[in-house]
Amino acid sequence: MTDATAEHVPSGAGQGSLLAKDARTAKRNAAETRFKTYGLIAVCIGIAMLILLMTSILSNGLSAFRQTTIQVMVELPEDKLDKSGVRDPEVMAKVTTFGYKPLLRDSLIATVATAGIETDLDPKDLEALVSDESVAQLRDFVLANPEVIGQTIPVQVLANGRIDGFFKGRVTYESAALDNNVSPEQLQLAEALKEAGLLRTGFNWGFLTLPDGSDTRPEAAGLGVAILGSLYMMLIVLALALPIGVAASIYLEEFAPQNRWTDLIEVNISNLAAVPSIVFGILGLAIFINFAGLPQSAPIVGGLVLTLMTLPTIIIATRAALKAVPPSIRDAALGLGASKMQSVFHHVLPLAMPGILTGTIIGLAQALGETAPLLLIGMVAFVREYPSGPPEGLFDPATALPVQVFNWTQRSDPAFVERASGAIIVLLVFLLLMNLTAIFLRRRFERRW
Amino acid sequence: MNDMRLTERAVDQETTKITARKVQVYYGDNHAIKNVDVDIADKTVTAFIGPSGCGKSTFLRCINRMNDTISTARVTGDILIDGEDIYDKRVDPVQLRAKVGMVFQKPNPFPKSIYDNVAYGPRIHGLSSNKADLDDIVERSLRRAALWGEVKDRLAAPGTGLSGGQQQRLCIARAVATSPEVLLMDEPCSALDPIATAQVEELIDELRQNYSVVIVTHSMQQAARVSQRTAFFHLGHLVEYGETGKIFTSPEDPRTESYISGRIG
Amino acid sequence: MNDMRLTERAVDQETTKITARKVQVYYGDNHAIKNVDVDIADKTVTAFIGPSGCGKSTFLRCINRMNDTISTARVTGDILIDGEDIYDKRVDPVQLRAKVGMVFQKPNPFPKSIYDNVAYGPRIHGLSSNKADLDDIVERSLRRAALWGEVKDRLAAPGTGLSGGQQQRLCIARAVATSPEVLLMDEPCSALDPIATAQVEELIDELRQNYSVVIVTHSMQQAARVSQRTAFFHLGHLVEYGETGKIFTSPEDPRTESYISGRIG
Amino acid sequence: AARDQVQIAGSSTVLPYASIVAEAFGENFDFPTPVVESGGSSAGLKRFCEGVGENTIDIANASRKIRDGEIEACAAAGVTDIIEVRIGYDGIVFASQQSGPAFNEFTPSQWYLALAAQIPGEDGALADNPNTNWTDVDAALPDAPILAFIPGTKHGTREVFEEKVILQGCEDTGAMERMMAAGMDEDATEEACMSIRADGRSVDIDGDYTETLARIESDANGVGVFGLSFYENNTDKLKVATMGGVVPTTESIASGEYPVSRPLYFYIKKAHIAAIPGLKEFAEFFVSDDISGPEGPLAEYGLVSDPELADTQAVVSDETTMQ
Amino acid sequence: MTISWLFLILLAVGTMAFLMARGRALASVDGDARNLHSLPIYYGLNGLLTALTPALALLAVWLIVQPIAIDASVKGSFPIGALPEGGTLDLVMSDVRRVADGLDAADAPDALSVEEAATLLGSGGVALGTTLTTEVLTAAQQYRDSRSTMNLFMVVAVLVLALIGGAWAVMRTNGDFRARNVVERGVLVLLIAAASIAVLTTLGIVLSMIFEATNFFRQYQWTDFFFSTTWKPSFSGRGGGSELGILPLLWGTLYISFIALVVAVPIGLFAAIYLSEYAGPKFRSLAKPMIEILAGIPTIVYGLFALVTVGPLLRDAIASPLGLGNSASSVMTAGLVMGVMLIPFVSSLSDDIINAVPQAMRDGSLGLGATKSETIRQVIVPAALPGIVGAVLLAASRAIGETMIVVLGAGAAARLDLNPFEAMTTVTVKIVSQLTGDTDFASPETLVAFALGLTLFVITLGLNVLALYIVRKYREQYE
Ligand SMILES: Nc1ncnc2c1ncn2[C@@H]1O[C@H](COP(=O)(O)OP(=O)(O)OP(=O)(O)O)[C@@H](O)[C@H]1O
Ligand SMILES: Nc1ncnc2c1ncn2[C@@H]1O[C@H](COP(=O)(O)OP(=O)(O)OP(=O)(O)O)[C@@H](O)[C@H]1O
Ligand SMILES: [Mg+2]
Ligand SMILES: [Mg+2]
Ligand SMILES: O=P([O-])([O-])[O-]
Repeated sequence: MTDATAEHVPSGAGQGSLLAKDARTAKRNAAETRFKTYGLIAVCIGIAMLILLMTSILSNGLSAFRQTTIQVMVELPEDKLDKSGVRDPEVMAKVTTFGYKPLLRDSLIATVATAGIETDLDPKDLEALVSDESVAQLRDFVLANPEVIGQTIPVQVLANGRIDGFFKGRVTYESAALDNNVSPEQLQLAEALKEAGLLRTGFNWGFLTLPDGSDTRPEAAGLGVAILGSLYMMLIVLALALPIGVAASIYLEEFAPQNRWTDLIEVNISNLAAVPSIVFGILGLAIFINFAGLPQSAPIVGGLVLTLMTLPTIIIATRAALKAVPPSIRDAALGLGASKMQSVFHHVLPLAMPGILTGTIIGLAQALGETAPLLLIGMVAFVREYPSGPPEGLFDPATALPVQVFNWTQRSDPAFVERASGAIIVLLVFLLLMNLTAIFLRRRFERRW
Repeated sequence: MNDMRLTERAVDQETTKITARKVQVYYGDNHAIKNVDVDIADKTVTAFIGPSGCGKSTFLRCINRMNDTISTARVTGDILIDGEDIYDKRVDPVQLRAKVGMVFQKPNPFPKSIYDNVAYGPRIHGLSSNKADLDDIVERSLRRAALWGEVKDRLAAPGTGLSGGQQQRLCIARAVATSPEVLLMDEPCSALDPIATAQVEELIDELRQNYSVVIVTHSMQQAARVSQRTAFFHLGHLVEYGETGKIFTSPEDPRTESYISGRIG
Repeated sequence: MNDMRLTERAVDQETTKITARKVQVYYGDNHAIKNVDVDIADKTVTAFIGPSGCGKSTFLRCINRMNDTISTARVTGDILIDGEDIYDKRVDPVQLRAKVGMVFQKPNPFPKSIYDNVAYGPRIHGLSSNKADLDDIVERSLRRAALWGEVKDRLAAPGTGLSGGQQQRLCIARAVATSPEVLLMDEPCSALDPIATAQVEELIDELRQNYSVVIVTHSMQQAARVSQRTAFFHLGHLVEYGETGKIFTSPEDPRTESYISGRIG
Repeated sequence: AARDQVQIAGSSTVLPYASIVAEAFGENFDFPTPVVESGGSSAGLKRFCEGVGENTIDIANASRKIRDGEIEACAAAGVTDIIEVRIGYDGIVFASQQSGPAFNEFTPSQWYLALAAQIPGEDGALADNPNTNWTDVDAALPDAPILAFIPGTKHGTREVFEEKVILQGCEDTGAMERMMAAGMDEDATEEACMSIRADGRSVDIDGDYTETLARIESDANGVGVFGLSFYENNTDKLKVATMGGVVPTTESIASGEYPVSRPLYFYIKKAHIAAIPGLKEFAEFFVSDDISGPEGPLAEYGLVSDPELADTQAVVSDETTMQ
Repeated sequence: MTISWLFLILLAVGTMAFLMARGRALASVDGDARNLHSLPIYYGLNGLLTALTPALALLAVWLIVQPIAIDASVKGSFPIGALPEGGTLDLVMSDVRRVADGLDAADAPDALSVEEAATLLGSGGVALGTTLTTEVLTAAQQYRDSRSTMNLFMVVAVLVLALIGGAWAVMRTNGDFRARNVVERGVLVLLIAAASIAVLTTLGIVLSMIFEATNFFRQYQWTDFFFSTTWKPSFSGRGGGSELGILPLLWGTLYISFIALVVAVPIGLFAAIYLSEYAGPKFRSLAKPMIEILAGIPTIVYGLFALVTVGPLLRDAIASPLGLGNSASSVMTAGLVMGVMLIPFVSSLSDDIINAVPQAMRDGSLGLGATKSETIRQVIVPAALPGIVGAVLLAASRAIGETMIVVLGAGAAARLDLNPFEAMTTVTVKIVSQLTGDTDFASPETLVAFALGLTLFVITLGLNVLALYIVRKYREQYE
């Protein structure tokens, strides 16, 4: 192709036919394909890992959203529950759950007999079919409706965790044979109850609304308090960390004089990200509880601690995004007589928005899933009272979703494993809902120039 | 330095708008502007000419302190506008830049709509009281920059999706929309065809009625057509400055002479 | 369309390098290039002229498929180089672009040193076997782009710290360093002073000995000086195409006529 | 506003019992359900000793007795009147995978020989523990490599394990005697006895029993150390071994027959009783026969009920502080 | 409630100041905004800020100081003799406060007798620690009195300040007033305040650790801490004998973080490149958030995944056959799993930064005949370097600070070993376990956590300085 007459004809880059690839092009193309494939593989690894983890979470946890209940005809004799007969709530409250226990047991025996089911289980084993929670349920119901005393009423009570597990496949006849807490006979009875229509498995609203239950009542443990606690904390984190983080980054990136001081601050902030999260708990305990006198176990303190923990992430992401905006954009605005503040807020910040939102997404994800710092400020706890509405509720004791996961994975009853996985699902849904706005906004702000 | 100092005797009947004294600019170690003294008159067009890399843009950016944004740049000497030292501590560069508008050498539209690009200046300076007013300013500015016809149907399209010359005119429209007292234009017609160039030159001439315009150009013809004064820069020195006619017909410095005579443009 | 099709008879003694047939380009709904047919000869300089926004850059970018990078751009029709359809599936745009180099309208130096900017192409194409070789290529390219003198002492300084015209020449140097067969230059002299312009024009003339050069320019004089063929674009149409002399002296289309006669440049 | 719920922190071993009681307390009283935190005995006592006042905890749970140093620190912060309440005992058991090798009987000596870092020879000179298989330790044991999952040093259980099993084994095998005979002083001997090998045959678990269980499930040869109540809840997955021939049950532990157990406590700030509603009621409820007695829910869950519960009840109702 | 009301009134005053200042500015130039120095909104904002900032600051200070002051005064007049046995004044105050709150329900709270008050509180569901005494009731009433007087003062003071501020701003307003500069200075102060929070946090962390760390070094030889290669804490209950060398922990930290980054950085970076440069917008907008979920999965899930799945897999498939050990928990397990968690830290942030590199850079390179991958490697990634390094640092930081995955994946054994299939542990894990562990809290075994934290802090500081230096050195700033 090349003309030999020319004085200098370098062996140019792209000579020869376009359709025939020379060796070098073929090599470069191969490199290109390889590079692109690496990228695709990387994305696929990410997604595959996600799918793998999600599958294991879902397969373990979806069953937490179903719950087995037993319908018992409960006889409520007046002589046991209100001897005086005046229905004075204070007097009636004197009968504790321990007083209700025999009632429920007798009613259960009667119910089984009425349904025509033969069983040679002794009363104690029979009673173990239902949750310990049911007596409390029953007592609350009676105290709220004193008129039912003396009647026999149908009550829907929670089945014991192992019976529940049997209908979810977690407990089998084989495992029950080895298990001190449930016997194959009990399982047989449960099956019979199911056939009789007295036992059914339905959607588990209680999982989302009930407070935590103690170690003996996995079937009654719910996420109500934890969801509220996490919600409160995330509101605080979002309301504080995002504006403070963005403001700090703007100052450091756009306004601060570039000197050793700002270098120090910059290094410091990246370093804060490497501080183990439990250290933020130490700090929170010292500042917010011991010094400022805020209450223990309260979402306000948790929120503040998580804010401090999230700040570095948001600042690092925001600064990187601000740095990436080309200076020519700033020049254009300044040249029109915009102040620095205006050029930043009108032009630079919108262009940096995708990065800021990514930082927020990742920061919030981290804050939502963090337990260690909450350990020291009293939020890794067993809390059964719901916090009240904001703002007062921010000062009431509460837990958080990751705390619930953490606590439940440590309990001995295997039924809590299922609950913990269910809590993780709730946490992820929570995270997804929280991030949806950010993801949507990020798509809107993304543009190339 | 043996530069010619023509400035002193050049200004008599006009008032001086911008005065520069002993201006030096360094980019790190690179001494880009060397000891420049110049007086730019009000209501005139001043052209800066000189070979590429001689410091025209640098000097232009000194006049509205855009060099402040380059961390390596360091400016010494005095520049006065209407007798006020613009490098004085009390001077707000923002106010200065509102007064001294600029069209950059490389078109840099905002990644926003064409309308918003032009409306941005009037908005931040509060030049319009309502939407109709603003529409009016935008249309007038685009018309003055000879762009209206091409973009009137796509005002909402992004300014970055325009052709090179269109972007350049958009930046001109954006700058005139704020009605600055001094307009610095760094090669405003470099990407324009002759007709558009003529229209922009017309605009410059019109602006001269009220404002002072400084224009950097490589086209000697253009300098001759639009400017009353011409300054010739060479390797950071202001070699010669005076009436445009005089500079082009009888330059005093041999360097000017040789630059002019190499005319090709 | 009633465009003149001068192309057919224009080419006889020379071999055709680039053939375009029924090329249409759309940016979303915006029909930017309308049914353009053109044959560009080998070892000639072809100038594209036309008012700003008429589609010169767009068409130029079609020739090395740079439009592929604009997500809204859509190209139809055929463009053949050496008889091969460059939009063919089997064609690798990378190989194409190595063969068809480009200097963009807005100088876009990499944020790297001046040396690395120029060495970038030779490096990726493996044009040098050792450091000395590469140094040689860099120096020769910078010399050809008339930039060597200004930057020889600061080769390690970032290319983005150059003046506008210097950046433009850097981009020219960068493009010639890879010795493409076809060189597309989008207003390569827009930011250059007359002397530098003359040097670049000399370069173009020299390149013509071996390669084919397509240059977009707004300066009719420049087109007349450097090109053998000229194509006049208007509103996306190729209005007239032929020998440069002919186009400038006796244009056939009234639009060409009026564009030429409005000569001001 | 003033705090109106009882605030408890401390031992993770006591946590399940405390939360069972808190739950029942909330159900049966008008007081709000107490908040129970875990985090470990020491962390709980540290919080406990931070001072008196509303933003400090009322009760600290502990799986060991409060130490003198801690009492001093408490006093320094103004926490002087402390009521100590012993709620019962925790048994520590040795269990392995249901389908794994037949680890059914252990003695302290076997554990000492299996896990000690160094074992003295006949002359009393220490040498690295050569045993790698349980049969090296005792031919009667199953043929399986030694792999023990024991509590990490952050757990109170570890201390009990070291003192009641390893040290005991050291004594039983006569290793202690030999070391003393070779001229080591008492402290050094104990130290040498209880130093656990670090070559991977003994794995420290810093997490909880659930982690031990998970590790055993993924390794059939593993033997783990568990709390009794944890084992009771997972009898379908674990099989327990006897220690010195005694089967661990609440009864055998209560009678003192089964050697590896420890008392569990909680500590109350007396000063808070007047200020925190429900604090005393909670404490009384906790030690009541209904709850902590041998038939109560705590015993059902695995707590070894205290034979001297009546004394404890008196301590609580009289608010008797420690001396 | 008063606070919320006060807040609303303040907001109203602020709005008024806004409108009046803006109106006055416009009036001063006869309604022609063009003659103003700044945009009208800046005059308004100046009014708003001048009215609200001092008032809100006062309110905040007042709200902090008032309870302390009232407590002190009520305490001062509480008869010491009336203290319950063993109680302290502080604790009685909580009863007083509870009673004071409960009395809200009464019609004439000041005239109640002890019995009436007790019934009222009982029916109102206010739980008391002890039975109500006259002293407590009197104190509660006194408490209520001073509280309401103080509240009144507060409302008046805050409102007056707001009005003065607003009025001053309005008075000051005229066409030449540099409202924008003033407002921007105000905003700048806010920005600086935000930046100082980050700095103060650092300060707080260092301070909260340095005190206890000093205590530690008083009880334990620093040379042993820094140079000993054994980590073997024992129980302080048994007295001494602990060996607390940081080296094995540091080694574990670096080793595990290194493996995690070896996994996360290439995968994350390639994913970012693929998403920003190759993937279509649809795929990208789906895949990016999906990968981000990986950052939100609680670490305990990763830990269990490592423990139950990855650990045994690595042991059976690699370690055992190669004779590299039989441990299911290993540095490799923890590192791999942690790497997965860190992928989104690298990928998402880098993706945004890469996306922000101007198209002209890509065009310049592609136009020279570079392939996309050459463009990416040689032009785009260097231009995006500061952001990418930031993302990697963030990932590294997370790796260093992570506990759960290490505990479950790598075990708790402190060991200096090169074999990646052996169990090891990290500084962070030991900080957590020593801090929450069952050792005496004044003993070196617990205090070592603070020394570990401080050392880790200094080391990561060093790494960050290094990173900053690298970025400075290789940064390529586009225009
Ligand atoms: N990225 C883009 N998106 C949308 N429209 C575009 C884009 N680039 C160019 N256009 C439009 O296409 C038309 C042709 O543009 P082109 O850049 O080819 O003009 P040109 O002839 O090079 O003009 P100039 O001389 O001003 O550079 C113009 O109307 C322009 O606004
Ligand atoms: N940001 C910068 N950093 C370092 N040096 C610079 C920078 N900008 C310009 N220079 C150098 O300063 C000198 C003057 O540059 P300037 O941009 O003022 O030239 P100019 O006269 O505008 O040239 P042109 O006509 O090519 O635009 C040149 O040598 C240039 O390389
Ligand atoms: Mg310039
Ligand atoms: Mg163009
Ligand atoms: O939590 P502990 O019971 O191990 O102290």
